[in-house]
Amino acid sequence: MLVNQFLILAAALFSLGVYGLLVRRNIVLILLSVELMLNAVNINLVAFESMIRSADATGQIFTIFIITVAAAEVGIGLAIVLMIFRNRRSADVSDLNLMRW
Amino acid sequence: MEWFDTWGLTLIVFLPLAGALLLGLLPRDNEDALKGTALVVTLAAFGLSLLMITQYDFGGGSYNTYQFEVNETWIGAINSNYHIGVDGISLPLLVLSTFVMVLSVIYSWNHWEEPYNPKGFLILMLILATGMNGTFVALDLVLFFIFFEVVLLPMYFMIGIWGDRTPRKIPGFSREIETRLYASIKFFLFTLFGSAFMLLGFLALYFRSGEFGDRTFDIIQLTELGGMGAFTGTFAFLVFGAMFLGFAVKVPMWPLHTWLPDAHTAAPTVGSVLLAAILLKLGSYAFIRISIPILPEEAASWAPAIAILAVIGIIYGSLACLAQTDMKRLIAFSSVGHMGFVMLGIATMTDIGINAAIIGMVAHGLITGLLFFLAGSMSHRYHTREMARLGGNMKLMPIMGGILAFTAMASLGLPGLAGFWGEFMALVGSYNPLDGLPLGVFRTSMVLGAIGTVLTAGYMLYMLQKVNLGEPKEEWLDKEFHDVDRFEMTAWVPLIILIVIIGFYPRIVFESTTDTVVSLVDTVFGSEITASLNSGG
Amino acid sequence: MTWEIDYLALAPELVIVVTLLVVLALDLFLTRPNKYWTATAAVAGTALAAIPLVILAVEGENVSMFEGSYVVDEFALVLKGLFVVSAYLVLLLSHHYIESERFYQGEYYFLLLASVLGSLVMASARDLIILFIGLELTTGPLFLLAGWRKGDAKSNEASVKYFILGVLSTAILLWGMSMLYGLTGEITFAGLATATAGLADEPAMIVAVLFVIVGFAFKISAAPFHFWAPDTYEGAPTPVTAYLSVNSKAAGFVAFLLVMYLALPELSEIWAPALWILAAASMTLGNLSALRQSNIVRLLAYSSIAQAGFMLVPFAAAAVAGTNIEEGFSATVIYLVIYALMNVGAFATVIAGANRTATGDIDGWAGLGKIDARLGVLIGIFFFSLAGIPPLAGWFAKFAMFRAVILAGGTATVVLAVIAAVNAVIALYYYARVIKAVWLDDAPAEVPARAETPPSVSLRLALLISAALTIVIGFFPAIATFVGDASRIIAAGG
Amino acid sequence: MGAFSDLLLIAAEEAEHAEIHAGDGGWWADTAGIMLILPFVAYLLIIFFGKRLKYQGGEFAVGALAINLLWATVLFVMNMTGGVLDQTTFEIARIGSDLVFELGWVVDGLSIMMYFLVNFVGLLVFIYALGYMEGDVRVANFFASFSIFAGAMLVLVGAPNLIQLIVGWEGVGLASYLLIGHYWEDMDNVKAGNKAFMTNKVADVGLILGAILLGLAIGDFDFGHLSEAAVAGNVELNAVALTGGFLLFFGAMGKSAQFPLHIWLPDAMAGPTPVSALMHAATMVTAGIYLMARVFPLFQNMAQDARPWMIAIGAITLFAIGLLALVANDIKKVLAYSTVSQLGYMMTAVAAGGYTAGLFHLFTHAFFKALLFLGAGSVIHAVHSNDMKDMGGLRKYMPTTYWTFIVGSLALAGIFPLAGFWSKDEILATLGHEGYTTVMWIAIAGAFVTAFYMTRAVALTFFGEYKGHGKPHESGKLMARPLIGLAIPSIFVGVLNIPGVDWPGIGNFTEWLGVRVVAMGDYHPESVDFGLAAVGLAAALLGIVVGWMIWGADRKTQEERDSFAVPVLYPLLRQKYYIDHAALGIVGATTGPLARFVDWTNTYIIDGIVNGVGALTRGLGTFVYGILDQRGVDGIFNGLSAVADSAGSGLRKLQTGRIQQYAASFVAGAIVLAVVFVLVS
Repeated sequence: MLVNQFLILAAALFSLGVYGLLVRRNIVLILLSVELMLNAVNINLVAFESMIRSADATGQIFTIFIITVAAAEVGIGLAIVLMIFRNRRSADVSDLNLMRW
Repeated sequence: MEWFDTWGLTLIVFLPLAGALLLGLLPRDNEDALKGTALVVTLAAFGLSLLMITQYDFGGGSYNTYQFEVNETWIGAINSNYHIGVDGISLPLLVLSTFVMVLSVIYSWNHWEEPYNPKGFLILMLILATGMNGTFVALDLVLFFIFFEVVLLPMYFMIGIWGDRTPRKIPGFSREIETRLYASIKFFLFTLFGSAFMLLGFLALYFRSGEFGDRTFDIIQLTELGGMGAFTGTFAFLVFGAMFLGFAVKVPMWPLHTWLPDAHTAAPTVGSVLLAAILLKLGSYAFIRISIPILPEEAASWAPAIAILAVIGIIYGSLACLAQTDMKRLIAFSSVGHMGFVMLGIATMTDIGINAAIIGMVAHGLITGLLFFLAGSMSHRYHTREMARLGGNMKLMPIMGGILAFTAMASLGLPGLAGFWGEFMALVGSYNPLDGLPLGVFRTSMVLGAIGTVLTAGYMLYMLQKVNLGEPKEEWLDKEFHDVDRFEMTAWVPLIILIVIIGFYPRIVFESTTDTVVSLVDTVFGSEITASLNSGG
Repeated sequence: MTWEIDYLALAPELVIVVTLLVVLALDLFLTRPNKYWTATAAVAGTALAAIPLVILAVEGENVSMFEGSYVVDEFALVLKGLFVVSAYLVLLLSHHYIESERFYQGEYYFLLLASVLGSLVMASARDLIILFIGLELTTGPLFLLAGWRKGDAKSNEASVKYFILGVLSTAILLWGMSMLYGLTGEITFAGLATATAGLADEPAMIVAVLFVIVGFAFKISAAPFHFWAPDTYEGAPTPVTAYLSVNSKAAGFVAFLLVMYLALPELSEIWAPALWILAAASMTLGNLSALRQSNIVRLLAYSSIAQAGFMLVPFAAAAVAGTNIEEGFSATVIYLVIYALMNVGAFATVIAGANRTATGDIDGWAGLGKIDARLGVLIGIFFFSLAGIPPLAGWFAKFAMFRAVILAGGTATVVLAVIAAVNAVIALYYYARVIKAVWLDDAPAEVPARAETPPSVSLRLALLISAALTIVIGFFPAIATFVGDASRIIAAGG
Repeated sequence: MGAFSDLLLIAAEEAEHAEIHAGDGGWWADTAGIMLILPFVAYLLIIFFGKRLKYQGGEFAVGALAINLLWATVLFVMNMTGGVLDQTTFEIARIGSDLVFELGWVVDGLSIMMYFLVNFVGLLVFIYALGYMEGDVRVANFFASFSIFAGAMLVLVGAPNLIQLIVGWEGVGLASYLLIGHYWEDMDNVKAGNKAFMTNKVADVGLILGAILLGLAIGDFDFGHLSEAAVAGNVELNAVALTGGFLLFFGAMGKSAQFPLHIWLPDAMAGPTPVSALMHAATMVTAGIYLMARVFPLFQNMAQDARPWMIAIGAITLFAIGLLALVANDIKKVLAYSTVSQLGYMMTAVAAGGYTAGLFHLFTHAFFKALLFLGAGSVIHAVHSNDMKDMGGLRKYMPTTYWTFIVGSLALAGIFPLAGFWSKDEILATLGHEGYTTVMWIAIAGAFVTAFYMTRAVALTFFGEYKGHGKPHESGKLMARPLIGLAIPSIFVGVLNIPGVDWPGIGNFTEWLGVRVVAMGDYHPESVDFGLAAVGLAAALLGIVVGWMIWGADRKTQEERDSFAVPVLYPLLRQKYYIDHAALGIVGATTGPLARFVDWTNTYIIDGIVNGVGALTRGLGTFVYGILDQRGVDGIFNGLSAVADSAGSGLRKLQTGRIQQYAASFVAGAIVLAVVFVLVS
């Protein structure tokens, strides 16, 4: 069973997500990066599960929960995006820096 | 008097606090009610403490036995109890505290500093009273710590709100800041710094006591353990050092004294009176009540250092006085010197020295308290404390001047007045310190201390000359000065009388302290300690 | 297998669920002027939730459900009690604030209650999934609430920052959890506790644990993962800030401690030093930064970072020393409880003060004590309590902390104790700055605006309750210690 | 009753071999303490009711001393006839078992003599003062302070132990301070008062330390026990006797104005003349001598080695300071220097073992020196000036003053058969017998000087023609009567102690003074040494003759006055040997700068550190918040992007909003932690 490849994939995805989160200016894209990271985690879990084969498929269960929550997160995120867009007609995070000391 | 044995002490401690709450409910503008309540409450506490004297069994008994003891569980989880009681050492100080509090209330009857707010001021005074009384009777380290700290807040606000508003250039600060602001936070931070370490020391004791049974904060039990030599070595050294920081700041001992002149100078009259009369005693009292009995060996080995610091304090304080131009600041520095004598007495670790310390505390409380009353009333009338501008006070206000002269004489330790005994007996004690302590150090301290008395006389006469004597300056000639008013009289005369009585009949203090102190010294400095000292050198 | 569910044990959560449904429903039917009923419902519901808690506490038997993944024991009850009480207080604050600011009320209370529900779940969670759910349930709604002042750019920014960093931390946390699962095949704490034995040197395990820690460090805003806190606190509506700094922080702490203490005791050599670092860094950074704040909310933000550090100290110290760990645990919990109470109070005074002076600037509060003595006294109580000055509750928190540290012993802990002591003194300085402004400084010549609108009943009530608790606990710390006992019990049991 | 019983015991057994015949004085002795209290009662009465009365409360003062004098006289007579030895004490403090403080009064030959002296001279001076101070400022305060003095002085001489002695000692010091500064509007007077107080305070260090040493050695501070221990050769006492003796002597030097601590006394003349008469001539300044006599057994049996030094000091004082009187123009200063010089005689005598001789001179001196001062006072009262330049020819205007002044001067000069002659002669005899021949000759020379400057004073004051303003007139009865009252004893008291003469029934002064708990074992001549007496008398007469030759001619101008001056000596004398300058110079040069330095350290060093720490913390705050917490994140990324730009890589995109910087630091933190931990483990 080749778990490691999956893990590497997941790690790669995760890093990509991080990178995107760090360099993207558009909030929507940032949200997507987050999705990437969460899904990387999912891959992790599934891969492990396939290795461990626990009695009640804990890994999958966990994954399902994460997917659900992720959806919710994105929902929230989009709501925020809308709010911001309403206020300033842009979804660019780089000009969100009023509160610097 | 069944009820009194159980409730008396608690009442003395918490009546003022109750009074404070009551005042909180009273309307702000109904002044007479406010003052009246405050007076009644403080009088009640004082009366109870007098009653306590009558009920107290001066038969003494051995050290570490207390009367009017109350011992109830307080914080079960850490085995800390509401444990209070008095013995010969704390009784005089407790009475002093309640007594001065009454006088302060009387005095403040018609002396309110700006901003005008009797309600707030009285409430703070009463809280302060609870803190001070409590500290003198607490027999549980945590309880002691609480009371010890409770005095912080009221004093901070007294200084900060009603304090001296003249801006001062303080080295280290870019712009000038008002004395009160600087002084109040300085006072606060200094004390907190000290008590943080003090608390660490207490906790260390607490855990170490666990090795001999239940962990305890109980001073009585810890004293017994200390007597058995439970706390020794590096541990004891560190613990003593930690507590030393806490207490020495309060005393204050050189070089931790610098908060004192500022706080005193800035504080409103009653504030500095209470500060001088009682707050300073908390530290030295703690040395006698906690440091020495619980860590006798350590105390003995620290003694020379304490003596040296004390003497430096005496000389240093007196010299600093000579350089002052501000009357109140001069008096403040004089406290450094006088408390130096107290600490010198304690450092000798002998019954004579410790008795000297106690009567020194009482005397200093009465005398310096009175001095600050006077300083306050005078700056109330002159609107300045600059001695260069004063002068000829005897002509403008003969009675005030007379009382000032009297108090100055008392303060410079004139025999026949209260101040003498503390200084003299401290010197007596330091001629023959505890067996095994380095004679050289202590006898040198004795000589230097004696020289210190000369300096004391020097600055007191200097003050009288500047303030009381000579022709009044032109700026005052056309002004109307009303001499001592009746509230001031009522507040001061008892002090004067007491100063004279103690001066000629110190027994009224010693009657209470002697036996306790003697047995304290006998019990904690048993032969083995002196032996170890002698061997260890 | 059979799932027997003890509904009484779940009653608090259920009550909250019902309440938030009710709120939602009411919000649909009520017309704008009557929206305040939603608030009333929310407050009442939260109060109701306390009843089953009391009953359970009196019964005092531990209920364990779902194969021990969901436990209702004394410890859980104590914390749930804390969450409910503080939530109750925050709701009282909100009532006034939200109404005066003309916000959507129904949704507000709905989301807040959801978050409360999440924190309740966390207190009982004994496996990673439930913990994760609880965590998300707690924080998710707050992302929105932080931006509740929609029109205000600052508020928007607050919510964005909180959101992005929040999800980031969640992701990291999850990554760590997934690794844990992968390496052990367990998700229940009990299971992990046994399965992780001897894995301390596994690099992957180290990374996993650290990622988990980082995830939690965000929730409790411990340095260096605190950057979001000041901005979010400043931008968010003050009641929400209060909730952030009390409930969500407390919830995060609980989860954090539970995971470390129940799930990964075997790996303490990994996380203990990390906690040590977090504690030291948070105290120092938080305090020193707080010295420089001119905005009172921002000051409280940094103060809460520093306080988080203080809270970590006993647990970290004990863990590093490896002795008396349950003492450290209980001390931390005691600190947590006391901190929650006084901090809510502090924020209540902030709301009242801002309401009085129409500004959040410390200098703007000059002379407030002379304009409104009562408020001034309250400010004094809460801020000095935060500074740990006897006889206010704060002293006992600090006391318990030092006690635990000294008990732990050892060099590393002594160093930590000294750092803590120094920080305690520094902290006094900036807390005193607020008091100084309020009491010592003179009021500006012109009377501040809105000085005439008196604080609403609910706000008064909140102030009264928290002040009373702060003082009473200060005089009778025994009240707080039973919390410690409770946590000691779980420590023993776990 | 304290240590009374065992004291009597000692007295009894001493009586065996030292012929001390003593009764216990009965009721009078037991109630003698009233003398110590009445003046203080008077004080209170004066400050509360004084202002209402004619003499501003002087009545109370006089009344108190009058009653006192009754006791004093009765006891004096009893002591003459039978000897009185009694001590009454009560405990005021007890520290454990090892330290007891007592107050009370001792009644023995020495103290009775002092009681009598203080009350008798005191009463006369008080009466005089009633007249002298009439219409002056703050008369009530004056009499109040004066009463304090009387009380404190009696406390001092009645002291059964060192503690009470110290109490009285400082008490009289206080009174002296108050009275010297009576006219405190003038800063000079205030400074004079301070000078007196401070000089004495310095000396008191010796007294206090000495008291501690000796007291702790014998276990209490009781004089009786001290003498007893000294006689019995107590070992512990012996160990500290010399040091203790020196310390006590140092204390005595201050009060009794011994060189070089005499500087305060001349300035003390700033006080009203009655004060100078009673305190700074007759009684207070003799306290030092009294102390030396009190502890005489210590020096007699143990601390003999201290004696040469004491004698040396005394000799210098009696001669060198006497010379200063030659050049003073202020009549009171003349008398002041004379007093110092006479105190030198007493000290020398006591130090040389002449217990009786010294005290007898103290006794006689009190009368005639008080007389002289009062005379001077009456003159000053008449001419409104202290300066003899403004006087002259007064014998015509004020005969009583003149004659009494003459009597006083002759007595002081030691002319047969006046009081001074006998006492001075006995001192010379003692010095001779004890083998201090040089000192004896110095003393004789001193007698010459004494006669010389008194002649000068008399000449300048009463002879020649009046140079002052207005028309001087004799003082009123209140002032004149006391002069006579003092003149009579000045003439006759000398005969009380003619060596070898025992007056029927009362014996002589020596015996009276011998009534102590232990025998003094001092030397007192058994018969008159006519040769020595002749020499002393000759010296005095010579002094008068020379003085008259120089001053008999009425010199009006300063030049004339100075014309006789010895070139070197004269300026030296005018500058009082520069001692005052030196003393003030030293004090000024040390204390002031030291004080300022200490204050400076307080503000800039100690507080500097405190504030420094504060400033440092605040600075740290600024740094941590401003740089690390807020800008740091930027900084890192700006740096990174700079790198990135140069590298032209995609990292340029990192230059983004704040949120992502937070996030980045977040991730960075996590990664760093992870790496570190993995590496560490």
